[in-house]
Amino acid sequence: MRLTGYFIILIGLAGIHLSCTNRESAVEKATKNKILLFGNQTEPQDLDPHIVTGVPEFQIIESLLEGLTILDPQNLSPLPATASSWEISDNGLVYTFNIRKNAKWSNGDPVKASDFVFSFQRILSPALGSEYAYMLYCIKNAREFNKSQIDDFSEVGVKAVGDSILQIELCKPVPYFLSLIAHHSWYPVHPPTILRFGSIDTRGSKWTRPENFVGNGPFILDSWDINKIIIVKKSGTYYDNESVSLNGINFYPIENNLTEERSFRTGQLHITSSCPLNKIRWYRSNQPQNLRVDPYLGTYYYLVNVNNKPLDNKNVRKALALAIDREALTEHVLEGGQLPAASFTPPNVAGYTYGNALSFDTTEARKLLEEAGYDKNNPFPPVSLLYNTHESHHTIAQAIQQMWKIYLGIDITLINQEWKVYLETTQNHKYDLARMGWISDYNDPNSFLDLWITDGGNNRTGWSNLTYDSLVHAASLISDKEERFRLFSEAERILLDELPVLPIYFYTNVYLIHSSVMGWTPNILNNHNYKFIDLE
Amino acid sequence: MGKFILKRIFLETLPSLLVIITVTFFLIRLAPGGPFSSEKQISAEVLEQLNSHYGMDKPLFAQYFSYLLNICKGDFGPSFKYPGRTVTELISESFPVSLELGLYALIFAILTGILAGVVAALKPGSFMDYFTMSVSMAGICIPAFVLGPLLVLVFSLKFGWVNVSGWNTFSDRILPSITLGMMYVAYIARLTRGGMLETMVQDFIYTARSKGLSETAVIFKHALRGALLPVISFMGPAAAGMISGSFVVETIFSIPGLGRFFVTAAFNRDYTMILGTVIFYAIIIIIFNTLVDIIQTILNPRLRNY
Amino acid sequence: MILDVRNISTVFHLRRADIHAVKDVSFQLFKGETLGIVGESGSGKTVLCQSILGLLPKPPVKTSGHAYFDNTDLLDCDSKKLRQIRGNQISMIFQDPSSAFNPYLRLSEQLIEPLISHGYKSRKNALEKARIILSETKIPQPQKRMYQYPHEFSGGMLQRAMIGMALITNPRIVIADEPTTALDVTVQARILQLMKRLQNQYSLSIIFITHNLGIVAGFCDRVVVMYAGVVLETASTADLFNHTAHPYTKALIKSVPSIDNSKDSLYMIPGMPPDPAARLSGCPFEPRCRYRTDKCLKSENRLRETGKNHFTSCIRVLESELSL
Amino acid sequence: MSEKPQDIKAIPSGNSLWKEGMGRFMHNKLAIFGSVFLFILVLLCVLAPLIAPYSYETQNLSYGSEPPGSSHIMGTDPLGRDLFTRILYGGRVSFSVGLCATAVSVLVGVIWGSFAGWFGGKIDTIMMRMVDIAYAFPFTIFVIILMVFFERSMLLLFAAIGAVEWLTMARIVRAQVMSIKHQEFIDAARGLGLSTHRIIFRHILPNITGPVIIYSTLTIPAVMLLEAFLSFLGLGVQPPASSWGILIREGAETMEEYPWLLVFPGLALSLTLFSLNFIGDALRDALDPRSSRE
Repeated sequence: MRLTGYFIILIGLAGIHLSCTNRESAVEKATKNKILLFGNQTEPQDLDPHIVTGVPEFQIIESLLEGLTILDPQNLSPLPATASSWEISDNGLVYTFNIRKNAKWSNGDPVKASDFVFSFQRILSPALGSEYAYMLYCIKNAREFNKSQIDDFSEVGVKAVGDSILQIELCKPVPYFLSLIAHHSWYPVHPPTILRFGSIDTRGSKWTRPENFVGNGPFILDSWDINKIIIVKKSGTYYDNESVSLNGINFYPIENNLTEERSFRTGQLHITSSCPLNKIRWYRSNQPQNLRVDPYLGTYYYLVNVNNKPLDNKNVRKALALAIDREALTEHVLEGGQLPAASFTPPNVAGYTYGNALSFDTTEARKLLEEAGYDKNNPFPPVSLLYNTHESHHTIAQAIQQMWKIYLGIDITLINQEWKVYLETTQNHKYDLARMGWISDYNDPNSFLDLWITDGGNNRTGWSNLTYDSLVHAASLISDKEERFRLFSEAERILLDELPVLPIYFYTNVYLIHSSVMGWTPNILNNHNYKFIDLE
Repeated sequence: MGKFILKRIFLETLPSLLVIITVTFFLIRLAPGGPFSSEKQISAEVLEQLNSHYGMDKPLFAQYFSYLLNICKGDFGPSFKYPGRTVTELISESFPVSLELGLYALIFAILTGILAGVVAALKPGSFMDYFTMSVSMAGICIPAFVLGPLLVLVFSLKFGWVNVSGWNTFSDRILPSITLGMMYVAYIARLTRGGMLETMVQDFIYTARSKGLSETAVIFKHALRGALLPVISFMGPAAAGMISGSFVVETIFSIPGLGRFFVTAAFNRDYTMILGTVIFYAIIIIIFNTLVDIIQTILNPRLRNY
Repeated sequence: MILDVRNISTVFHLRRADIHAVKDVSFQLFKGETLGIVGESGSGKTVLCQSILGLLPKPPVKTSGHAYFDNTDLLDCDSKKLRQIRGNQISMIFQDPSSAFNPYLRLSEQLIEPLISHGYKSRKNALEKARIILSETKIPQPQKRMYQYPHEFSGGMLQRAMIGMALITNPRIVIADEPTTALDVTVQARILQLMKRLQNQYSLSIIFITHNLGIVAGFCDRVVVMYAGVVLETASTADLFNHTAHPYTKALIKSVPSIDNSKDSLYMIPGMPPDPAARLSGCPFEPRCRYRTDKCLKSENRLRETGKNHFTSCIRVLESELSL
Repeated sequence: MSEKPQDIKAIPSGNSLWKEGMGRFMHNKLAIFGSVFLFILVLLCVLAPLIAPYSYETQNLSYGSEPPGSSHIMGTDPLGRDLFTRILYGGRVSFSVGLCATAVSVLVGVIWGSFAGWFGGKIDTIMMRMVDIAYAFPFTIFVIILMVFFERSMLLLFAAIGAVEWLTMARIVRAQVMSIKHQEFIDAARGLGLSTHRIIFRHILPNITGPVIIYSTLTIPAVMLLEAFLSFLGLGVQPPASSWGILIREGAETMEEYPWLLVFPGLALSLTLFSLNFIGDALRDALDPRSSRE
């Protein structure tokens, strides 16, 4: 028994020793040194703006590099950044940017217009295999170059006139072009650094390592420990250094959202990337000032495979849509402040709002089902709902399964597949209904409506409607806002009448933020340039 | 002994590794969805470029042999998910963390497990027996993904003794190693107790007592050696499992270990990473199993005569 | 007198029943003497000696009575004191050598253990003493064989090592629990001869437990006859054989096969040894005794002297109704 | 021999080890408690459709995550489904998975281990290296592939779990067999000319029941929790059905806000484990010939 006695005394001692080391929380210390502690969800694939696609990568790159324009956190309108000013030709096809004189790279080199030409050529070069190259297809001949139909980059509508003038010629007018180029696919890279570690289109080169990275953003890359931490420090060469109040940012790749929330609660993080569903209710009642529920430019919907019986019948699709109690879902199940989706595009996308097309009407839904010929003696054939393995999809699918069972009396089976298997199944149209979500990259209805044009890359429903295609195509050619929005709403009316997709709710970005963080204004693109952030 | 180890390495380990690599290489190709399939549809040209960059466009057998060749050169290929990093780099940077965590957990599990097993075996059927056994069995029925957060709730959030997550100071090591080790405590305690009960009734225990040895000497010098045989053969794979990291513990405490890659590599269809981690784990398993066999022959001389 | 055992009784409290293995046994052991304890298997002779040394696990076993070993009572001194005596002053030799040694430890390690645990400081000297004791017990190349493992020894060799181990701390008493039963006859003789020589050399007193009367005759000075946990007769070896004072001893002697009387069938004691759980009154041998009368039923089988330090518990002999 | 056949029957058959073992098993209070508790639990789960107060899938969104109260004795989960009912239905899955997968792992592990241990030399090396290979196998990918190529069925679940769990059992059995192989009674059996098969199953296996029983009673809960990981991957149970493993995993997510979602399924699993271990201990004491000397 002596042994266990020693054991207990040992633990007691360790406990006392640890508890008496009282220290101010990490957040208080960091706030004093103006270092932002940022929960960044996962380990970034890479820090090369032309290769990465995810949000965690973008959050870091945004501090290291800066494009021609940045977005105003309040209204997401484009602000001058590396380009101090610009002129647009009358036909809206040619944009001329004046590069800021005092814009410098972190190694002191001045930022030249040719750097941008080099960068656009890099992301468009086929060998790099960039998944976001299509963002630049609005430039003349960019698509052809990227599909290696032409291989001389000089034919692409990008020209550097001297060191400080950059001219971009588009193949069609793009009203939202100035906010489009704030996307990281348009970011410049430092040509000498790229060429030091390989050719212009070498993928996965070592240039993004802390010791090699050269950027033109407000911060420089200080250290990168895999799955542990990424530290950026304030850059000395940034042209607008005075207005940058942060001294540095620590990015923590904490994958488990429960761990992230706990770290926040013990003062180890200023901001988290998300908030676990079940904690929202607690924060809403106990610490409302730390909880943020910002609208987010994205829609959660179910894909419908219009070729499979019985879903090929429009009435059936409509019945299914009307039998979903979206209020109950968002209020009781999700509790994340999400808005029930009565249309496909979220409200107020750059001023465009479609209005409510879908309501919760079970009698109408049952009537439609009967019209489609399904009732007691002709039972509804088996239909499956596919979703990928994730906590909230799991809950939502079961709730909707139950709603369709009670309100329409139909039984659907739920199939839960691992992420990549799920993607493969949807791409090969081997499903009846499938969960899908779309978060827009830029603030324009086009990003939502051009998804469903006939054999569009992301149109996995097999649905095709020529009038819809022509309307969306026409809207993309016109620069006048009212006319474009009229065409878009006409197209969305067709979409919501045919219902190849069943919109469920509009995303919200729910996260936790410490009261000492200033200037983190909410916006639907979740875009927060670190220049405007401060710590009290 | 040396001959035994050399024989084990050349005659047995290399063929096993070859079999593992071959089976895994072709098996992962069966899993649907490739490393590049993502939510946003990729254009055919881009996909084609990516495949050629990673040599995926060559016929499967050609890829297989070039992969084998590269391994002999020590190059395990670039990771698909983290283009800027090679597999060797990812493993070599995250393995030391898992090794350290695994060792702490191993020590914790062995000490607590054997102590609990011995204490329980001393007075079978007494309160002490059931108390130690139920506490050690808690490790089995409270899985890591419950025990971890529970410990955090008590020791970090309530008492504030240690951080919730991270891997910097020594105090960050305590909770994760207890969580990782706790499950094995149950196995070790139960097996030790079983072994002790069987050995304590042997004749040589009476001889030892008749020699005037103190009870603790009888237990730890004589009884324990025989009792630990089943435990040791269990410890081989268990230790290998702990050392190579655990996905659950590392995600709960956000520890930059290797365990995480075993599962995420599979989810990302990061072929080179899967192969890298499988080979790495195979080597660890074979090392530990060899170690266990050696320890068993040391402990049990009767096994030595083959 | 070196060991004085007074009315020891040991009870096993088991789930099914309480088993009285030893019932109120007393005997004395004199310096340099070899005392034989004889009885069929299950007569409690081994339990008796184990109780004296306190080797039986406490909870199920309860021992009462006294065992004075140079004025300390072994039965109620604290375990620390008892441990100093065990292996140092009194050591034991067990019956089956192959299972009495720890199969996982080298012989050398087990030999020097009694020395080390009783405060012998240097390991090197202890190993040297072990080598000497092994050579004395006639084990060839002790220096090499010492470092081998028990399973590499033959039964006889192991028993020699066992004896060596018992004597390494030159104890004053050695309790040998049927040391030769597991060995074949030729080795048996040599082992007994070796024990005799070592006894004289170290002036040991030996308690020799056996069921073989032949060995008793040739080796022991005095004998205690036990049956069903009770001592029936104590006498010097000569008195025991020549004028036996108990029917059971008489029957035992008759059942020893000897070459000279070539009667064809062997004499067998009728009946079965009693069930240890049954509480017996009167003489335990009564059910199987040829000379039993109802008097035997009531006898409280207390040992009383019938000749010069020759004791018996048979009432009929004591009241000289019976002469064997 | 003069005795007529029926006399042989008259002689009372020896108190066979099995009968004596069962006798001792009955005496062990805890083992009785364990087996009675398990029996009740299994009975409850089997009779779930009859006795469950609610259906395991009817949701009541407005009553999400209610604490245990009068209407729902064990509270409700976030979708407003009765937890007590889900534990009963979940028990059916978990018990079948636990018992069958463990049976597979014990069967294969014991046979594999004993043959490897018995033959030694080349055969042992080959068999043990195959075990090493199986250890290193990437289990997650294996499960995903299984899921895609075969229909989603419970058998598949057992196969997946069974294919992983028998490895350590084989190692333990091999070590035990090798240490027992040298004892006299095995040489005696060999002397009688018994076939290897007979020696292993009649003589060796009964003597290594200790670690085997202990390890298998511990495998059952481990297998139940492994099933939760497989269901998470989509291989195991499809919603709205569930199992203890899934309930515990979901309960762990909301440990602070709705503790009862974790406590009740956790309790079910731990009590099952404890009673299994009590039964395992009693069984080992009953079957182990050596301990009958007591």
